[in-house]
Amino acid sequence: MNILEVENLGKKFVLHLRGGWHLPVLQGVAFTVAAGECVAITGTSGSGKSSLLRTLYGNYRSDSGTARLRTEQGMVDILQSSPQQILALRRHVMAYASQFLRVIPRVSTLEIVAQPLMEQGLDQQMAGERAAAMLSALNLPRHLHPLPPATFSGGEQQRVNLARTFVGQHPLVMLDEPTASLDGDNAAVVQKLIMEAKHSGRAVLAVFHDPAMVRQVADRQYFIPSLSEHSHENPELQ
Amino acid sequence: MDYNFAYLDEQSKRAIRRSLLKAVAIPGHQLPFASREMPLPYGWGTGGIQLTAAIIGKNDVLKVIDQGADDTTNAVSIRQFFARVTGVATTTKTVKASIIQTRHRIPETPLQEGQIMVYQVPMPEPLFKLEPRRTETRILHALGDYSLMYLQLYDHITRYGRVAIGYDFPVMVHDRYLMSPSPIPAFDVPKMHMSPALQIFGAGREKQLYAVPPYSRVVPLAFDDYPFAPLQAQAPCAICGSQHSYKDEIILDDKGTRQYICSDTDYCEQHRC
Amino acid sequence: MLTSSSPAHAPKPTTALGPVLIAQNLYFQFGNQIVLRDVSLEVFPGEVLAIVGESGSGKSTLLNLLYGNLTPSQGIVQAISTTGLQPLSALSQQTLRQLQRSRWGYVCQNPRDALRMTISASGNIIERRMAMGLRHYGTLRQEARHWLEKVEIDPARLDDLPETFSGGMLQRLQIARTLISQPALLYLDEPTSGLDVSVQAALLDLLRKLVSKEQMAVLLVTHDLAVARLLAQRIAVMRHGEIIEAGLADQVLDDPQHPYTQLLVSSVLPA
Amino acid sequence: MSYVAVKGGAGAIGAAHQLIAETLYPKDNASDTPVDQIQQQLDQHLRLGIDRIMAEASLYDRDIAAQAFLQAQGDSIEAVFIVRAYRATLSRFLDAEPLKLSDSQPQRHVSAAFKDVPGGQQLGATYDYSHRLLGYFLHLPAPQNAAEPTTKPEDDASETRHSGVMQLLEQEGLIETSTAALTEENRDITQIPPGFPASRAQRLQTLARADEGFLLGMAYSTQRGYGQNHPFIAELRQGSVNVEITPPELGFTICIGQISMTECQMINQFHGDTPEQATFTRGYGLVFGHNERKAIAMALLDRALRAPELGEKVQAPAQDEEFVLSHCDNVEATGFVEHLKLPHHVDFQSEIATLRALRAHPKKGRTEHPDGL
Repeated sequence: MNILEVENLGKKFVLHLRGGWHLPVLQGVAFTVAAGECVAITGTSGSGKSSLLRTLYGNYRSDSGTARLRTEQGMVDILQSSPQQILALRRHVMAYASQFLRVIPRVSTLEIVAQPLMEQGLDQQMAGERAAAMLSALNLPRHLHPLPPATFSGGEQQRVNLARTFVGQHPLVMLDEPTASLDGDNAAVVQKLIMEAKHSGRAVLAVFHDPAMVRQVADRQYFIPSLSEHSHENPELQ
Repeated sequence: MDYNFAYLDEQSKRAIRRSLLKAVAIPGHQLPFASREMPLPYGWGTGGIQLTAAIIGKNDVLKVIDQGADDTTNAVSIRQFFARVTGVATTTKTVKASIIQTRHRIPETPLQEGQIMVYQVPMPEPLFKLEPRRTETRILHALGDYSLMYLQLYDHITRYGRVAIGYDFPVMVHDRYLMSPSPIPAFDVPKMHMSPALQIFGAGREKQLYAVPPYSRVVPLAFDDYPFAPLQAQAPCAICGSQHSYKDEIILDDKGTRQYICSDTDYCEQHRC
Repeated sequence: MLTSSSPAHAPKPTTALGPVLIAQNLYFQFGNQIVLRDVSLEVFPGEVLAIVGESGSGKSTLLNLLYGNLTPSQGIVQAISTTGLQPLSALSQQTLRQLQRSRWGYVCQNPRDALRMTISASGNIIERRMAMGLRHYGTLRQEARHWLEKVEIDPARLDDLPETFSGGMLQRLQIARTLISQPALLYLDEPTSGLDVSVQAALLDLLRKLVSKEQMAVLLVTHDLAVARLLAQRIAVMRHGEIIEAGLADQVLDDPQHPYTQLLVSSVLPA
Repeated sequence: MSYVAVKGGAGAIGAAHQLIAETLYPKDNASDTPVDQIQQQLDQHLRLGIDRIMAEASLYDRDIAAQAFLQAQGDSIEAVFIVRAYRATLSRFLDAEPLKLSDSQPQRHVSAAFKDVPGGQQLGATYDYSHRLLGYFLHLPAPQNAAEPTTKPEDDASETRHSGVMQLLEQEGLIETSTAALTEENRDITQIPPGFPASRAQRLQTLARADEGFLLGMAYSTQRGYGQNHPFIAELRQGSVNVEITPPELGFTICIGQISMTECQMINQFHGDTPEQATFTRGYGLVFGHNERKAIAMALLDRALRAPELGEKVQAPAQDEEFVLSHCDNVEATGFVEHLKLPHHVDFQSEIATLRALRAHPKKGRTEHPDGL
């Protein structure tokens, strides 16, 4: 059963501040991710791996193609969804961890991680307990939970980010270089989290900077096709 | 000079009666009326006088009080005016009067069906100290938004421990309109509630009138845990000994010796043994 | 915990709730000048919609139209009132005012314009509750104290006059005074722009918490993209009286499409 | 000694009135002049005072005004009050036709905006250029040519009527066209009370009978920055004008007399969003009798009060219609201010009782309340 079906996805930037320069990023992207499966996205540097995740999460707009996501109401095309629908998908169906945690000033770590659960309707206490457990599993000691993560190290921040992404048990989890700033022990925890997600029937789509990670957790790889020279020269014909 | 019965011409009186009918139909709601210049100054009861002039007939018996008394200067002046321009009988006895024009008091003797109380009103707008603009207060009345007044009561309790309004205590009429009872002491306000008499209010300078029909609910504003609690002098009347009337405080000598006597002179006379 | 195989929590039907406010094809003209041109938007329960733009872009006029203070020259504003979705133009002044004073809230840039400066802080807070019919002094005091705490003001200041408060505290007081009626729709007009940066951050955090807790729909007008990013789920960008771009807040800020939005985003100093 | 509460008002009132009567009409050293002659002399010698009473009482009757002036011992507000009370008893028969002021024979006609105007500048009787020296007019040099009158000779009466300065500006499109149509609702503010916002017709009626001193002060404030005003007098005209009525049973217009009026047409600052739309704006003043000060003040205030209509921000007291119109009437004002002389002992007693109660139980609310404040 496919959780995500992407077809012919294309994305370009038009940089108006640079005289309307067209910068294609993705073209003809097509793959699927099934339940219980981890698909690793690979490609050369600058091939648009991060942009692909962002587009699927609704953070970037796309220019063509479809990306159908399985929901309780059936398959929903993310690329055609309204902002309200995307927010609902983010609440219940898809989670995403960027490479860097975007912190909200003054908000405690525990609150940040509990927030997705509360948005799903859990009460504050239940959400707090689950968030604390998730943080502890990612080796963030309890005395850090009440502190805002702004002052944390890069690795600690990344683990807060991952805790927030995994805690909501979303059917689709998207990870952008989740272990880039983690040491070996913590990378192993992430590996474990991914395996557990797979076992519980959830789908994982990830960009890994570490080829070993791909071998250990990914069931398949999807290599992003390179952009044709043609499209570089005349993006309007796409 | 020859004046029409009750001074005003018939057309003017009819216009006031028409406004009064409307006022009776909307208890507590202020209505504008074409207030005429009267031969008494604005602020001295021209509203009450015009209302009395509009409703008085040859068979009426008129009582006029000011501060509860029939013989204070302004009461005398107004009574003389009506005696001159109508020739109707006047009285000082509350029970005998069919129309009682008053400034600042309600008689102690309970009013009866068929009697009409005419109140002289200086400021008909109960919110004017909190919001001087009539354009704005009119909207607040239309919306029934009286939180401004409640805010004042709240502030009083917080500051003083009680609602510190001694006279002109704001009342709700028929659960709809906030109304000024005119500057009667808070002590008198309960007499308005479910009164068998018709109560009409005239403000000549402000060109507004309003009414409380017989047997209407007139409820002073209060909080559930700070109920309406009017004050009165503890001492009995030095003349008639009444414990239950509203008293004037009289300074007797240079040392400041005080004596309390009934403000309602008619009531005091009735109670003397 | 990690091995929890419990199914994903049942999605709450938040998206099924209709909008609390709909504006369709609004135009507003002042004299010969068209201040707003063909503006349409919807606001849903539980979301913050930020209207961003530079001063003079028409965003404040738009907010006034959506609040019913101004009437559009063309177009229609509909809002959920006690009788369901209704055009504002069809509401009596009385109904509109009741809507504004109970189901809606409006926090303006300068708290002095909204507060009663001669009435105690607690009196300011509980005014709406009295307007709603609460007549118990003790309960009013408790609610005033509760909301003072909620907006992080020392309850010892309960009976102080607003005049003695700092700018940030005044804004908190205005927020408490507004939110006490638990409005379904909140209008925020540049709520933090008169404040120091550090005070601003604390206030934004407070607003974010209150708004997400109460499931309010919020219309936020701001010229500050950082404020919009922090509070809003959706952003509409205004320029010359038109909405030139609208979408998910992070999408509009991270992948702006319109040349003007790109300029606006690129001119923000990095945090 | 001990005080006695004052009762028995009837006697005191009677005595008080007797005191005034004795001052007004002393019986012992009775002057030879009968009362009606004094009144005539008043009208003759204190013309402007009579004019003012008629204007503020809004009743044009020189005899009644003089009678009131005398009865009031020269207190003009008291006199206005007496005339107003008399006015309230008068029946209205008919509305006069609109006064044709531009057709009037001006005794004075001044424009500050143009050096010369249709109809010519006519100085007339004015204190404007007199030296304010006691006895000044007693010692005027004789006119150089006694045969030539000091006022400009009247032009040929059959000459076609002059168009006013305002009409000329209107023809050029430089000034807004005049508005202010009368409706049944705003016909007479003394019969139908105006509410707020008032129509311009209601405003002008209220200002025309307003206290001169109040108008003067408010108008002055607009010139000092409280409410923008950049005025020029287009025409200030004082003269007699025919009062005409059209009785329905006759079906044609007849003249029933002449009254003296002062009119001020004021030009004010531009208004309008575009250069094509920009025009001067109007302010208007019209007063019974000869009273240029009030006519000018009224025109300034009329313009200031048009702020909302012209899209200006209401910031100054003079622009605030409710403030100006609610407080400009001297009969209303004097009544309410002076009513403080009336006994208030009942309400004062309740104030005393309240204050005593407060002081006896300080801050009960804070200390005793369950929330511990």
